Parts: sequence; structure tokens; C-alpha cells
Amino acid sequence: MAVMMYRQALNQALREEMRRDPNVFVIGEEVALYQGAYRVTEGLLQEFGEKRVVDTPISEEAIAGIGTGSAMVGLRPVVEMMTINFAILAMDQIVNHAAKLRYMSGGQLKIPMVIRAPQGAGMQLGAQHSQNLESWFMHVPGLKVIAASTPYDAKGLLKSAIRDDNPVIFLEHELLYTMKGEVPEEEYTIPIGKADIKREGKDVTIITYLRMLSVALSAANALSAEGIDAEVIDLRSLRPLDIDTLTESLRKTHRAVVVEEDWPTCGAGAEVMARLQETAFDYFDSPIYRVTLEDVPMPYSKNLEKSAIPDEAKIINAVHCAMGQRCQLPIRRPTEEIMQVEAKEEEEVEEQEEISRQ
Amino acid sequence: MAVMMYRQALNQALREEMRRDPNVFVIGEEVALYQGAYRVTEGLLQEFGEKRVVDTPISEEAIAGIGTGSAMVGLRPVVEMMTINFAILAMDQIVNHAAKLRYMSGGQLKIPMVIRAPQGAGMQLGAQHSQNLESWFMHVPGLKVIAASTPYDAKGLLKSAIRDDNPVIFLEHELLYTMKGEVPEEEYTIPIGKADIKREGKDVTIITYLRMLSVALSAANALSAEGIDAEVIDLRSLRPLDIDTLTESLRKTHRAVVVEEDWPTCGAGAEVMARLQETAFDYFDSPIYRVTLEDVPMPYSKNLEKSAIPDEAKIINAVHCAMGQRCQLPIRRPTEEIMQVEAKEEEEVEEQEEISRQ
Amino acid sequence: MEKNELIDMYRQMVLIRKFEDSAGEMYKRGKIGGFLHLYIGQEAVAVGFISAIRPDDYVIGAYREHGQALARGMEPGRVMAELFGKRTGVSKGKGGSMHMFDVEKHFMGGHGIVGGGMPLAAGMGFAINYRETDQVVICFFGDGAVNEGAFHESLNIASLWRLPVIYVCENNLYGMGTAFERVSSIPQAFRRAQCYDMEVESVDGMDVLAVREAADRAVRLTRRDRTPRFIEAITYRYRGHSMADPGAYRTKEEIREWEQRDPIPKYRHYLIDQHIATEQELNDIDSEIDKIVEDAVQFAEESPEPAPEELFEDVYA
Amino acid sequence: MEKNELIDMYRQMVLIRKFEDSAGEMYKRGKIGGFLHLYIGQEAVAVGFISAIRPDDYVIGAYREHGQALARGMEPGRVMAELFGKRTGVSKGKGGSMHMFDVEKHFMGGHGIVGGGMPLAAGMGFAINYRETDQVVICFFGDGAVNEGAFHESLNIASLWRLPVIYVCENNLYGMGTAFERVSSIPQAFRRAQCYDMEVESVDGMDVLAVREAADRAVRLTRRDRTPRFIEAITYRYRGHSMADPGAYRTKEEIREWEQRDPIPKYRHYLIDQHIATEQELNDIDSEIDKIVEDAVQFAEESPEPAPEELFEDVYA
Ligand SMILES: Cc1ncc(C[n+]2csc(CCOP(=O)(O)OP(=O)(O)O)c2C)c(N)n1
Ligand SMILES: Cc1ncc(C[n+]2csc(CCOP(=O)(O)OP(=O)(O)O)c2C)c(N)n1
Ligand SMILES: [Mg+2]
Ligand SMILES: [Mg+2]
Repeated sequence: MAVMMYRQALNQALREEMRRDPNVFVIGEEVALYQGAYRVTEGLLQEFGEKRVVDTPISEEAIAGIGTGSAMVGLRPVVEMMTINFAILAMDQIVNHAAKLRYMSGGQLKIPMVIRAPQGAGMQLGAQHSQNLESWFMHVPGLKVIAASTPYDAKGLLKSAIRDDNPVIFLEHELLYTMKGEVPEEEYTIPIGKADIKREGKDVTIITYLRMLSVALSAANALSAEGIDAEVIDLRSLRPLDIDTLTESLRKTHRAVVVEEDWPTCGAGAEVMARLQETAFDYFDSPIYRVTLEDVPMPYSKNLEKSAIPDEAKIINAVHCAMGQRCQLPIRRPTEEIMQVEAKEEEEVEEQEEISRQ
Repeated sequence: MAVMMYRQALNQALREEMRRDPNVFVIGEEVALYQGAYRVTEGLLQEFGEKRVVDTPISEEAIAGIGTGSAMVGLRPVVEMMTINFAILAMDQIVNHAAKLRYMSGGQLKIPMVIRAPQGAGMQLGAQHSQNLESWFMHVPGLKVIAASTPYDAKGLLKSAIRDDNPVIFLEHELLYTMKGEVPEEEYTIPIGKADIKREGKDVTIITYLRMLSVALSAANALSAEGIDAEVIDLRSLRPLDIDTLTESLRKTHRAVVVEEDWPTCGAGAEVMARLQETAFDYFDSPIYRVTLEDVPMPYSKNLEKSAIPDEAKIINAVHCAMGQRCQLPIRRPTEEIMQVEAKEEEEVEEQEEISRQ
Repeated sequence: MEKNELIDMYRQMVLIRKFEDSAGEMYKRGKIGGFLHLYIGQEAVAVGFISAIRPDDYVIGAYREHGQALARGMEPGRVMAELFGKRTGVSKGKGGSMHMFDVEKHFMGGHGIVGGGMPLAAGMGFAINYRETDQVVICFFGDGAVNEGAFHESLNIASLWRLPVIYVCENNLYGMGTAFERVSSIPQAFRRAQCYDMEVESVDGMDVLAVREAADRAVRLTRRDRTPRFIEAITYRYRGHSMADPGAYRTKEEIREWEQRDPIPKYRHYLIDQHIATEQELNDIDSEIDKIVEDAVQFAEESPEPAPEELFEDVYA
Repeated sequence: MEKNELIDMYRQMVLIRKFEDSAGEMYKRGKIGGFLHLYIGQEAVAVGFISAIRPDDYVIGAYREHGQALARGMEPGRVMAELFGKRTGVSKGKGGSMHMFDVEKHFMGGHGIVGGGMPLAAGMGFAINYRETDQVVICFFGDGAVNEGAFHESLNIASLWRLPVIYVCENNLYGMGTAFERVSSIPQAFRRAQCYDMEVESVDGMDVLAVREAADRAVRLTRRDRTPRFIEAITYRYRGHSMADPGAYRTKEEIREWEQRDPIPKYRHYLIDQHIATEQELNDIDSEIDKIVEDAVQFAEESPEPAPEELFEDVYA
């Protein structure tokens, strides 16, 4: 097996699929001449030419719409959003068009489109450039949502996504692009909809995906020194969720921690917790704990950013909570502070009411 | 107390706040001359003139941005999005600008803006016009999210939202506009961040909001005939969530059902379930069940639409589940079907691998 | 043009008019739900354009698209059944008034988000160039869409990449209750398309022959040169924005004035004056259409509702 | 213009240049994180425009805004501290390079989404009209923003409502690695603004006096007539898009050619030739600026990091 970087694995997947199927093309900002803002599409212009590797204006809504429109008539676009943050400008085309066209047309259309985008924090890019938006996409029927956490997964999952006949949101992470790993020379794909047990264990299940996988694996190693044997499950597919694999693991471990890089409220972890409550309630020996991004816009400053993102220590702490050991219980900030402010405001409002009655 | 329609209550709130504070203005599509697509802004143009009741082009992104920009320099815009579905086009201005400006500026700015919009299904408006997007907004720190379920609440909450110094997403429901209810003549506001127990009960807690409140209340009535005494909590504020009130209720009832009109995955209910697991795990006697929109784009056909939306029967069934009585356990469709398809595809992929190795 | 073709344009306009009249009626009777945006008054635009293209060309519209669907040859019964929400509808009852699709006939919807179809049309044009065929795309949208970001992004790219898309702005003077001049910095829609370096043109949308002529030219040039163009058709909707609209923003006089320009009687006179058809022939067509519309309603009425199972179908391929 | 003012424009351009040079250096030393988009080469645009307005006017920029922030009189030390992520930074270290704010100085950011500031500027212009003051807004953005929907929606509304906003497109020929002509259906940005019925103009962005003249006129007219306008300033960035950009898409010759037009030496010669300043005076200014930048770095360096608590502050008012 070759050792290569995550972005090279993605590049190989694109190349192989473009060679295999002339309907597959790549489109986005800076994907061709500039070779990709994160070099994922490096060399594709040279191999496949301008027709199949298409630079666009900075027009995210139109880019997603052009992908969708071309898929409506049978092409298989792979759209690159330079980062997920810019996909916010394209939500209407993605959610109100691509995701619904099959249904609205009574099954006449299919939209075999992949929208690839890096997301995530950790590079001091500030509030507008550090978001994790998986839960927005997970919310929407008609979309599939994939997150690849290793070079091996990146290649195998991207190939499956390209072959899938539905709009697939394919999430990468800015900090993973240079991660190295083994990738087979020969053709392989990884099925969409199956989670992957990246580390077996019997005491607690750590459920995670994307960049948090490696953080969770380190935490699991550290925990094993304490005698806690953690199972680490990589979701791989966020929609559909492989609830069976999670449930099976809970049946064995009776305890779980979800680790996610997105904001907590209505995030991916909330869904995992809710689903497990539905399928595995009887197996729980303790609540499921989640380790999430802090509930704030991302600050620029290095120390603040670092403290906003889940890390090994936070995961270990949550596992301790799940194991019923001494731990710091999660508090939700700054929401609790808002509540206090609100309480104060309420008093003020009372006063105002007094005044207005005079 | 006067009896009035929900939309009249909203109208009164707007009028009173506009009279109170000259910085408050209303802007949106068809809000002025046409008197509002749902007549919420009826008569405002006549009372306050063109300067403060502003019709716009169909340019949602700019509308949200103009609201935000005007708030940056001290005005207090009330932006009407004709329906929440069109706010999808404005997500960048709402989420990447309005919600983050205070944080990014290190607290220099405040954005006292309300974005009002009806959402919801039930009028056969089809897939693009029937969405419930509360969870997208709930996900985002920097925003507050309110849902008003009665005329009384509509007026009191909208007034609080207008006085709030943060961007507030104020959700209404198309089917509630003609709901009648008592509304005090005198000035009142309802605090943001507090849930409201709309019906006290001791056996099970039904947690809901917006249009589902009245459905839940009917279900509660029906249940009382069976001897089940349901407490019905109206969240009112979706972000921040009043987890204390929910926790207290669970401490009493030990059972809960969440009823929401949005899609299940990463929806509002998922968050409620996750939070309660964090705060009230020891009180649960059974899993929390959720009754949600079916996990499909909204069909046009009346019978299909009806069957997609939570109704009394579904709520009663879920309560039966929560009470450990005979019930139909929730299954998640069509996600499970996708999984089956995927399983099949996997086999095919296996075959393909065979071929490619030859 | 052949006599047949000329008469067929009449037939189609009458079909649309009568179909829409009937749909309005059925809405009032509660047979149709949701929003219903009738095409009455704008018939010449759809018929003029769609009669000018080939079956393998693509058409995409907005939510006021019944007229376009019928002009594209979609079965009136299945279009009506869609409005009734029946499983025999063109979109199996799942789409409704705003989301008519007939992919076999290359009618690509039926889109409810103002301006939302414009990038999709560019995408179809992109695919045509990708495959190196000589098809064209006709994309219909209203004057209201001119102010959406999607308009701008789509026209720039269509021009830049020379996509074979004919963007047809049906300027019926209003977007809901708002006159175009109240929301456009330039009150002519075609001038709003002038900063993308493409051919723009304005045509009388109440005159089916004028529309057809413009369409023929546009289709010929676009097919030949692989270049997009922008055509504004000035037209008028006689009814409210949707069935729910009382229409207080327009004067009776204005409506009456536009009724003088009704595309159907005008064309009827033309056909008779030019001895292309006799009054009797046209009357026969009218009756024939009456029957077609009646049958469509009956078909819709008698068709079954979607089965409960269908709720969960067609979400994923 | 007064001598003082003319010399001050020199001082500001030199400050920006030296500040940015130093920022680039600090980035390489790992003192600054994230993206760093330097303004080097474009100094005449910010200085020409911002020197033409009053303190109560508003300025809003994109993510290449350090030059604008400094021209607006924001403290170099606090701007540098922001880049260092320190709590003494203009945005308390929470904003970073792309999100500089100084609300007291009416500098309204610092926005990272291409085109994202344009509707905000319209909103500020709306507020000015609402309050009936005679302020103006200057909104800076790059050529890349011309193709975003926000551009279109904002310009239409600004023109329609006569908002007092001067939209300044800093056309530095590239958006990241993409030449403007490769992504714009019309290769002149100002012509892309011609379909909104507003004054448009193109100016040499390498000539601070030409910019200032255009700015004076624009500000005077906008203040008087409450009308927006669109000015394209043709300019060039000498560095890569950000520190991470190797810049392979531009030839050395092209860069050299543009270096001949460097706005700072050109203006320096002008000041000396016209006997507005002596070489010695300008040298003194240069040294003075060296000191200011050194002090700024030292201030940033010595400032404390934000306290952990601050993570949770400033989310809600
Ligand atoms: C993005 C978006 N915003 C708002 C609406 C609500 N809406 C539906 S139709 C309409 C007016 C559109 O007018 P126009 O484009 O002129 O089309 P017409 O109805 O005249 O055919 C509006 C505002 C919508 N469907 N989509
Ligand atoms: C909406 C959006 N899309 C993409 C990006 C990524 N991006 C950052 S800068 C840039 C190029 C912008 O070029 P231009 O507007 O000319 O400004 P310049 O960098 O030349 O000052 C791009 C594509 C972004 N920040 N926002
Ligand atoms: Mg119209
Ligand atoms: Mg540029």
C-alpha cells in the first residue's frame, strides 16, 4: 500500500472516477489553474482539460445550481466549495433544489452530484471561516452527508459518493489535508451508510468523525493507560446514520461519549444521543456525554481558539463522567449567562410595566 | 381582554413598539403597500409612512444585510421574510454576519434586529414552501430563536424580541395567523428564555412549541380521558432553551415526549432530548420519544401532506410508548430504506472490486 | 410558417386559457390546494417560445408554469391531476401547481423559489456544451427574479461560458403586489441584463407572432453560436398573483386596458383576417379544447390519491 | 489641498506599506496566524478615499482591510495587536486580520465573505437617510465580489433608494489566482455596474492624487444628492493573495511592470518635484514611520493574550 496524504487520496479518487466515467467533472473556485485552494484538484486540469475541470467566478449559488442543473440532465458533477462557510451562500440551491428535485418530480429526476468542502477550525481563521455545518445538511432529507477522517476513508468514500445517484455533501477538514496514511493501490470503495469501528473496546464507546477521530484515538490510548478500554467509532456517514453499529456497541459498553467539532445545539451529537435513546435506552448505564465546540463564534486568538475546540483532555474528562468517575460536569456557556441576563431583563421589564401603567 | 387573531396580536406589537421607539422600522417584501403577504403589517404604512414601513425588491440576502447594516449603526429593524423558506437565501447575512458581528468586533457592535418569518406546513404548498428551519438557527451562537404559539405569546414575545439587543429569529406559523385568543389591552412583554407550562400534569411531559402546541393540548385532553395526566410545556424560546423548566417537569413526571414540526435529524427535539439526558437522566423512567415531521421533503398531495405532519394520534401513541403501554414504536423512514439500498450496493461494489482486480 | 403550425399556436393558447379557467374554478371548489398561480393573459409567451424549439431542447419555468407545461405538450389530464394531488399527476401528486415535471418531454419544472431556476438552466446549458450537442434551454422567470442574486450570477456565467440558454423574462409588470418600477433601479428588465455582454431584447408578449418571431431568431442564433440571450416579453396576468390575491394594487382601468390586448382574440382575428382559418374552424377548435379540459378534469377527479406508502418514496434514488 | 494634507497622504501610504511589510515578517516568524492578506501596492486607494471623508462618515471593507483601517486613523499598535491575537487588539484579538473593527472611528470592519459587506453598507446608508443626516458610507471590496449575488442586490437597492454609499471596487486584476477577465462577462468592473442606473467611473488606483480627486468629487456629490456611485480603482497587489499564495499565476514581468507604477515612489517624486516637501522632510517621515511600526510590533508583542474567560464574552449583548 502506498502512503499518501489525505488530499492526495482525494485527488486519486477524483482522477480514477474521472477516468472511469466521462460524465464526471469537477467545478468550483480555483480548482483548475490554481490547482485547488487546498491542492485537492492538483493536476486535474493538466490531465482532463478545461472542459472537465472548470474554474468559476465567485458565485457560490450559481456554482451549486449549475452542478444541480447539469446533474438533472445526466452529468455527474463534483462541486468544490472552497470551504463550507461559502456554501452558506448556496444553501438555497442545495437544500431547496438539489435535495428536493427527485421528490418534487415524483421520482423522475436524480441528482448525482457531490459537493465537496473542507470545514473546521484550528487554523485561526476567525468566526466566518471556521464553521462546521454538518448538522444543517444532516437535517435535510434528500441529501446524504459523508465525513472522511483518514486518507483511506477519503478515497474510498469519495469514490462511493461520486457513484451515488443522490446529492452527497462530502465533508473534509482543513487540518486533515496533510494527514498521511496507507491507501491501497487497487480500486476500492467504502459503502455509504456504514460506520467504522476504528478501535475496539469494551468499557465505553466514543462516537466521532472527521478530524475528531484522531483526537479521540489519542484520548483512547491515554485512557487505556488508566485501564479504561474505549471503543472508538468513526461515523463516516452522518446521513444516513448507522445506528445499528452504534446500538451494538452500546449493548456491549453501556456508556458513550460523542465527540464533535460543531456547535452543540442541534448538532450531530444531539442527533446521535437522541437516536441512541430510541434504540439503546435499556443498555445505558449512564447518560451519554458530548464533547463539542464551545457554543461561541470562533475567535481568532490562538489560545481562545484552542480552548474552543474539543481536545484530548476534554474527551478524557467526558469519559470519566460516563464511567461515573470524578469529572467536571459539562456546563453550557454562554447560554446560561444569557439566561441570567434574561432574568435581569425580566425584572427591568417588570419595572417598565409599572411605569406604563401609571 | 380583547380577543384577537394571532396576526393582529403581532400587528399590535409592531405598532406599539414603533410608537415607542422611532428607531424601530419594518422592512421586507410586500410589507407596506400590499399590507403583508399574511397581513401582519396591515395598516402600518398608513400609520408610519414609507420611511418606516419599507417594501423591498425580491432580494432576501440584501434585505437581511440591510437590516443588519442599519442595526450596526443603531436602528432597530424588524425584517419580515415572507416565509422562512426564502430566508435560506439570506443565511449568509444572518449567520455569517448578523450573528457574529458582536463577537468578531470584540463586543463593540450590537445587532438589535428581529427577523420575523412564518414557517410550517399544512397548506399544501409543496416541498419548497413548507419547511421548518428552527434547528438551523438554534445551531448558531449569537442568534436567539423564538417561536410564538398563541396570540398572547405572539404579542408579548415580539415586543421582547424588538427590545432585545441581539439578532432574534422570530418564528411564526402560517396556520396560526387566524388563531384567536385573548390579548391584554395593556402593555406587557414576555421574557425570552423562559418556557411556559401551558397545561400542568403529573404523568408525562409533552414538550412542544409553535403550531404543535395546540395539537399537543388536544392530545393531552384526549389522554386525560384515558386517565393520563399530561403536562404540556411550550418552549417559547428555542435558543436559549429553558432547560430548568424542562428538568423540573421531568423530575415530576419521569416521562417525556417531544413534539416538533421539523424534520427529526438534528432537529429541535434532538437537542431537547440531548439536553435532558444531560440534566435529568436520573429522572427518566423511559426513553424520551419524539414526534416529528416525517423525514421526507413535503409532498403536495393533501393526504400525503397530512400524514407527514405530527397529529394527535401520533402524539397519543408516543405518550403510550413513554408510559410503557402498548404502542407502535417509532421507525425512521426512509432512512432505513436507504440503508438497505446501501447494503445492496455494497454487494455490487464487491463485485466491481472483483472485476477491477482481473 | 405552415398553416398547421399557425393554427396549432391558436389551439395551444386556447388550451392554456381554458385549462387555467377551469383550474381556477376547481380551486374555488376546493379540488385544488396550495397556491395556484394562473397563466391567464400570458399565453402568447409560452406558446410563442415553446413552439419554436425541438423536442430535445429543454424548458424550465418558475411557479407560474402550467401554461409552459401545456405548451410543451404535457397531457392536460396529468397536469390537472397534479393540481388535484393525484398519483396520476405529472409529478405523482407530490409536486403540485408549482412543481410540474415531465422529464421525458424535457420539461424540467416547476420551481417555487424566485430566480431559483436560473442557475439550473445554466447547468443544463453547461451540460449541452459538455456533450457538444446543439440543444438549447429556454428558461422562463418573472420580472421579480431580476432583483435576485441568482439572476446576476447566472447571467454572468451564461455569457462568460457561452451557454446555450435563452433567458425569457415574463414581465407582467408586477411581482405579487409590487410594480416592477418600484423595485428595479431601471424600469426595463432587458436593460438590467445589459451589463453581462449578451444580446438583449424586448418583445410584445401579447402578440404571439411577435413572440414567435423573436423566439425563432433567438433559437436559431443560440443554436448556431452557442450564446445565451435575454428576452423580456412584456405581458400581463389578468388574475391575481395567486388565487389568494385580491389585487388591490391594480386599477380596473389598467386591467381593462390590457384586456384590449388579449393575445387570444387578437390572434383569432388575425387568423381569420389572413384567411388562415375560418371562424368555424376556430370555433371547432374551441369546442375541442372544451372537451379536452373537461376530460382533464374528469381524469383528475377519477384518479386515485397517492397511496400512503408513497410518502416515503422518491426521497433517494 | 493644503500642504499638510498632501504630506499626510504620503505619511499614511508609507505607514501602510511599512506596517504591512512588518506584518508579513511577523507572519513568517509565527507571530501572526490565520490568513494574512496584505495591502501592499493598493495604498493609494485607501488613502485617497479615506482622506476625503469626515470622521462621522462610515467605512467598511473586506478582508484585505489593514490599509483601510490605518488610513482611518486606527492605532497601528492596536491593529498589530489584533494580528497578534492580543486582547489589546482593536477587536480584542477575537477578529484577527480579516475582522478589524473600530466603531468609535466609524470603521465597520473587516468582513471575510466575498461581497458580504455590500448589503451591510447599503444598510448603513439606509440608516443615514432614515436619520436624515448627511453622512456617506465608503464600501471597499475586490473585483472578485463583482460576481456575487450580493453585489447585484445591493447595487440595485442602493440606486433605487438613493442610498449615500460610495462603492469602491479595488480591482487588483485578480481574485486569488483568477484574473478578473477570466470570470467576468465584461472585463471592466465599472461596466458591470452600469445596469443599475448609477454613476460609474474608473480611476487609476496607483495614483493617490487621481484617487483623491475622484473621491472628493464622489463624496461631494453623494453627500449633496444622496445618490450612490460606483468607482473602480485599478490597482495591483504586489504580494500573493495571502501569505500562503505562491502566486504562480502571474508573471515576473507583469509584477515588475506594475512595480514601475508603485504609488509611493511616484507620489514621493511628485511632492519633491512640486516643492511641496523636501527629500529630507520625507526621509524624516519615513524614519518616523519606522519607529511607529516598531512600536506597534513591540506593543503587540508585549500585550497580554485574551484571558480564557473572554472566550465566552461578547456572544450576546
Ligand atoms: C426567493 C423567493 N422570495 C419570495 C417568494 C414569494 N413570492 C412568490 S411569487 C413572488 C413574486 C414574483 O414575481 P414575478 O417574478 O414577477 O413572477 P410573477 O408572479 O409575476 O409571474 C414572490 C415575492 C418566493 N417564492 N421566492
Ligand atoms: C463567499 C466567498 N467565497 C469565496 C471566498 C474565498 N476567497 C477569499 S478571497 C477570494 C478572492 C477575492 O478576490 P477579490 O474580491 O478580487 O479581492 P482581493 O483578494 O483581490 O483583494 C476568495 C475566492 C470567500 N472568502 N468568500
Ligand atoms: Mg411578474
Ligand atoms: Mg482582486
